[in-house]
Amino acid sequence: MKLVEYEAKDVLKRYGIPVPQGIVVTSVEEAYKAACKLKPPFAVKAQVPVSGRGKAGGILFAYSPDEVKVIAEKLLGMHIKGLPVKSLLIEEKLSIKKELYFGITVSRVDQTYIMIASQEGGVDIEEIAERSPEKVMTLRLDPWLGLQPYHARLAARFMRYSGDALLSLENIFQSIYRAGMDYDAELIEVNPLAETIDGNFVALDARIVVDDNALFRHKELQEKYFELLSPHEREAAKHDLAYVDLDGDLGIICNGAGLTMATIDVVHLFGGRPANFLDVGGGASPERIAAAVKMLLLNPKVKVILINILGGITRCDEVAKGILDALRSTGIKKPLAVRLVGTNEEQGRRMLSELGISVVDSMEDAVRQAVGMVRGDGRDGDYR
Amino acid sequence: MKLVEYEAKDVLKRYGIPVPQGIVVTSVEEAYKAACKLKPPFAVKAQVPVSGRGKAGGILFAYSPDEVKVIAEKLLGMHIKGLPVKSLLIEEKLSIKKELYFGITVSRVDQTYIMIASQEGGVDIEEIAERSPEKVMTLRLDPWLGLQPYHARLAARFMRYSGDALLSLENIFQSIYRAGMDYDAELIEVNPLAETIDGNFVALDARIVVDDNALFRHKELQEKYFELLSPHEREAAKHDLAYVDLDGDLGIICNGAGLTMATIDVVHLFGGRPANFLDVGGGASPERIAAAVKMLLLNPKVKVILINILGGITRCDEVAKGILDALRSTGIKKPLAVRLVGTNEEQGRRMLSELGISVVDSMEDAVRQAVGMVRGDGRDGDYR
Amino acid sequence: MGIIVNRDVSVIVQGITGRQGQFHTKLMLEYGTKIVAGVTPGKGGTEVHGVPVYDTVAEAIHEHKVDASIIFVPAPFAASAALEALENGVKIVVIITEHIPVKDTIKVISYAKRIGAMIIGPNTPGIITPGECKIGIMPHHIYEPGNVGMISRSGTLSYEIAASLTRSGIGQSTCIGIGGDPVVGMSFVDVLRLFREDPRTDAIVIIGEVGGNLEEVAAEYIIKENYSKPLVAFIAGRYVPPEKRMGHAGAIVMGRTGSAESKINALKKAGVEIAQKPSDIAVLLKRLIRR
Amino acid sequence: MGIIVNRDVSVIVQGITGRQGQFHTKLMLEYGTKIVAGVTPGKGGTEVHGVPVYDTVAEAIHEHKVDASIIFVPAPFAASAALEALENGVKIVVIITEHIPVKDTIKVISYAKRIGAMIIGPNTPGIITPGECKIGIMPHHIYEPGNVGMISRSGTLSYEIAASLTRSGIGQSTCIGIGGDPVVGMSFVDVLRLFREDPRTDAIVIIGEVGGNLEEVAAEYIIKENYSKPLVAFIAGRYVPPEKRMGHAGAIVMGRTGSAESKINALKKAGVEIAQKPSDIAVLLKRLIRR
Repeated sequence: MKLVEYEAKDVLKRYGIPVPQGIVVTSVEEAYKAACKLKPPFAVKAQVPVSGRGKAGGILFAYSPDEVKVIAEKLLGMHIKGLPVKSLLIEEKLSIKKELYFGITVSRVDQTYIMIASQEGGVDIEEIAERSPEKVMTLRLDPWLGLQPYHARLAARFMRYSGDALLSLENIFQSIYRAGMDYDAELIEVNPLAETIDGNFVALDARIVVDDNALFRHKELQEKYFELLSPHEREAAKHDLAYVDLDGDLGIICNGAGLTMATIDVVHLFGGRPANFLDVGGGASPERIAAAVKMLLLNPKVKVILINILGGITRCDEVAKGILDALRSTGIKKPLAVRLVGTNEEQGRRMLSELGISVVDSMEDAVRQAVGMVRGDGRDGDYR
Repeated sequence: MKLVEYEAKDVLKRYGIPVPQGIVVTSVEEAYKAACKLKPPFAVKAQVPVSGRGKAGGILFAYSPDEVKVIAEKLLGMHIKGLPVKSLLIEEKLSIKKELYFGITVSRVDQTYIMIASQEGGVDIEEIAERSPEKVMTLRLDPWLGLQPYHARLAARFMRYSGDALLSLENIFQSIYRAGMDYDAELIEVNPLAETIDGNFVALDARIVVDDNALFRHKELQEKYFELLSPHEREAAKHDLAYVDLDGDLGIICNGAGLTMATIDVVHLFGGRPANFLDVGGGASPERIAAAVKMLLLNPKVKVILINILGGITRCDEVAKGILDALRSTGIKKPLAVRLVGTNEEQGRRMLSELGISVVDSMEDAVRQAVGMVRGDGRDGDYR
Repeated sequence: MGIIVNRDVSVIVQGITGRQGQFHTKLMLEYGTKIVAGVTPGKGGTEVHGVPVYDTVAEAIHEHKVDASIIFVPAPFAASAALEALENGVKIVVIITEHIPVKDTIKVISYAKRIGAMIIGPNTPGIITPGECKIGIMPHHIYEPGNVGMISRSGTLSYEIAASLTRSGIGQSTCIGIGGDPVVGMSFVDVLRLFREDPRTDAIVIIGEVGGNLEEVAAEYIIKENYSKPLVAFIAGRYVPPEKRMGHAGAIVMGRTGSAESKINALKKAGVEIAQKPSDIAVLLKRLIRR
Repeated sequence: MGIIVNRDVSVIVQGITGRQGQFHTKLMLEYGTKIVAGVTPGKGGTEVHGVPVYDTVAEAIHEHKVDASIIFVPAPFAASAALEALENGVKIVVIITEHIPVKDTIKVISYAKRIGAMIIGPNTPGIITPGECKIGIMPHHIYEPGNVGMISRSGTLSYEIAASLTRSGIGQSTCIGIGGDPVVGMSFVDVLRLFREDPRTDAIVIIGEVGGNLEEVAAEYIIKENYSKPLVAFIAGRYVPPEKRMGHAGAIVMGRTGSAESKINALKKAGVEIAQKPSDIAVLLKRLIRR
């Protein structure tokens, strides 16, 4: 779960990390009033949880409350990477001497958290690391030791600070780490971490990505999590389904993320356009299957539904029951291409064939059939 | 720092561990009123931070508020192991099926925390361990892993519980551990941990000994710490001196705990009776030395002062300065036997001899001299 | 034979009394896996399909020789269950549980490395040496003993491919799911190393997916070590959008890293044959093994 | 020679810019100890008595070969300083600092054991091999090279006894303060084991005190291992009251455990000669070595 900027900064503030004076607003009038309370110049920043906001025109500067008003008018209602801008952060713009980067993230290869520090900030760390690898240091952290003060000092030294600045940075880095761990963050980064012309360090922007699997330890975030989802994703999450909107017309239901992705790939190979990613997960109950099928039946974008279930934990009879329940309860009929093998396979096939739904053995046969159904010309899809 | 029972129980409550209903009181009237609010029968318990309170008559039972009043009258003002009883805990006395023991403590030999669980509780764990070692289990804890749920379950199994009782105990043990770690406890023990006749587990008594060295992390306890000290100890603590009252008449000032103890031992061997343990610690400043000497000059019990300083970090000139300052500022004169060797030795000796205070080289000479001074017959102490 | 597990491995099931635990204990027993005990706190003294249940791993270990554990414990408690197995000397721990917070997983893996134990998963279907031993939840009827090793990040996709191999007459030495989470105990490299030394494995199938760079690291390893056995790979997720989590916590393309192209290119460079779709794998393998 | 430290050991001083750090760096340099660098966060780039100061141990290690560290860092930060030395590969860490919370000490010692490093202290005067190397704060003029090893829990008492040995013409191979805290990195047994193998040590003095049972454990070890070198012990605190902390966090008699009698009896049983007062030790040693 990605926190937006002002949420991330609220977390940092709670850990004593300096951030610019700022006010969150959701309307043009509020924006004007906020600017009146702050010292110019101002930064007006769209609050959407995506990276590359700045490049997409989501961060603008103003020198008067009136100018803030104009900018707010422009930003509110804008879409950035498909997400509507519903709130803005109006901040005092500081005079900056230097921009740095500091972050803690999970490293898959190292199987632990790593500290990332950069002598340069303000742009994506991947970009800096590619362009000037010598400006970026990473350090593996022993998860039982955590980020010790001396690790923080190493980062500050790498950034070429000494004396009191070193000790200030040590404190800030330790606080960032502590915030990250307390919030179960997969990623917490302050970028840019700015050194102001008067020698203070301030978090100008921050990202926190909370581990979705750890949300049960953060009840306050759990609610927000649902608010952030698209209507389809929210409906799916209610039923424990993993769902992602895609832009095609062929609805896809599979069990297992890898199989779902592979199915999407094969649909593409055979000339189809998937409408979604929908993984019912392991050991899905008839209710969960029914919810999945219902979602796609009710989605007008979806012309045909391809169901590709390979039973491991999932039982085929339960899958069949779920499909039948969804068809009955919605009363909607769409062409179905079903592939169903695994535990209690025969039983599942029998239940479906009683309703005239034929079941095939192979994933590729099902995909070919489904793509043909979308095309509606009586021919199956072709491998391209 | 030892918490008294009600303080320890307050901690347990904060961690969700069940304790009996109870009220702390400091007067007979309060005791009566408290009893009226609780259900009989009652336990009336003297709040002093010593073990063996029960045997010393500090815990009595009552069946009516009137009886509580009588008992409170008796207990308040009583002394237990030298400590005055200033407050009482009035508790509902529960019907008990079984008494158990659970504790976490520092093991010097294992160099880590250990979990101690016993199938029997209510008396000192050392006593149980000696009498019936098979009833007591200990388990070394990896300090980085801490007490995991499965360690707690092992203890519950050892106590012969299973099913829901096992899971209840798991929770309680984990909470005890967490409380102990959060409070930097050298020892946290619930004894007895009672199983009531209705199958619940309740902490009937609890001890928490907080690591004095960690008090800087527990500001709220730091104040209480000073309240618990005797007037002499408080005065000493103000000046960073380690002080313990003893019952003789020969005042002792040394640097280093081991040397102080050894000096006390040698004083005994030569027939003297030490009035105190007073360790000025390493690298004592003239101020600290002066405070130490002043304390003993002002203590009417002390007839003679023996100063045994072996300079390592401590500098002899600074020691001499401290002694002279104390003599000047109090204007009190008591016979002094001084042994002073180490860093800046000559300088220190010179400063003292200018005031007619002779300094000897050997610890045993100083002790002999001091013991002779107390006796006042012109002869030195004898080795017995 | 095969790697890691064989017919002599004694297994405990942690979380044996849950729905999944019971169901798969039955299936593993039917497959011939030596399940000697189960563990569920609070259920000690009961039995599941004839397997005695204990409250703690320590008690199970006291009564039985134990080589491996399979964990079905719910996510909030799974990491501690794994530590319990590890601290009690179990050297192979298969964590089926999904949705374990990565912070917990990281601690478990770090501890396992310290004491020299092996973690498979989390979020894995487990491991199977067909015909000998299954410590996992895979539908075992689709596997046949043979000479091809398989390493996969995803569960059902690996079943899909195993089934297609078996249908094509290609049996498997050992199939291992390393797990779909961002951080897992064994990497492709760890398993490739074991397969290299396994006399019964003649070729290896790598089933990767978008997210992370374990596949790229595997490619580097293959080049550096001049890996001697033929390899075929399939990478799922070529057509998924970036910055979206695809079910698996591990399957997410972030910025430049984690894309299917990057993985496919790296593996190609290392001489690994790339399958376009799952059914191609058997075709490619036949060609390679015949050579 | 002697144990643990000799003239070739390169040392860093953590907390070198503090009052104690500066003072003792000077004394150690005068004694001939090879102090190659100091570390104080925020003071990097300065010098103390000609010794370069760094902000981090990593930087010091980068510039110098380092075998040991001596720590003068204040108690709240001392444990982390020790971890810094350990994580950077320093294998001998002498922690002078007193009043470190025991919870912190325990973690440091556990980590040191895991990576095979040695912690001396905390709350120790350090270690000296007279005439060669001193990593500590003891007044070194009282020591003379010789053939008696010394292990002590307390600082000044060990100076008292060292001085009395030197006055009696008995030199020392190595004198080590294991520290006055309840939990310390090296035990009497750990040091006895090293002295047994040291050809330059012919007899050993054990200076114990009330509190804990390290002395009793040492006695058991002496019996079990049939310890071959003569031993003399002095135990301080025979006349201190129970349940009162005697300055040292470690010196406290709790219930039945930790009393001087218990220790003296155990050591006597193990054949260790017991000195009644510090000055007796030299007398007893002369008798034993002459034999």
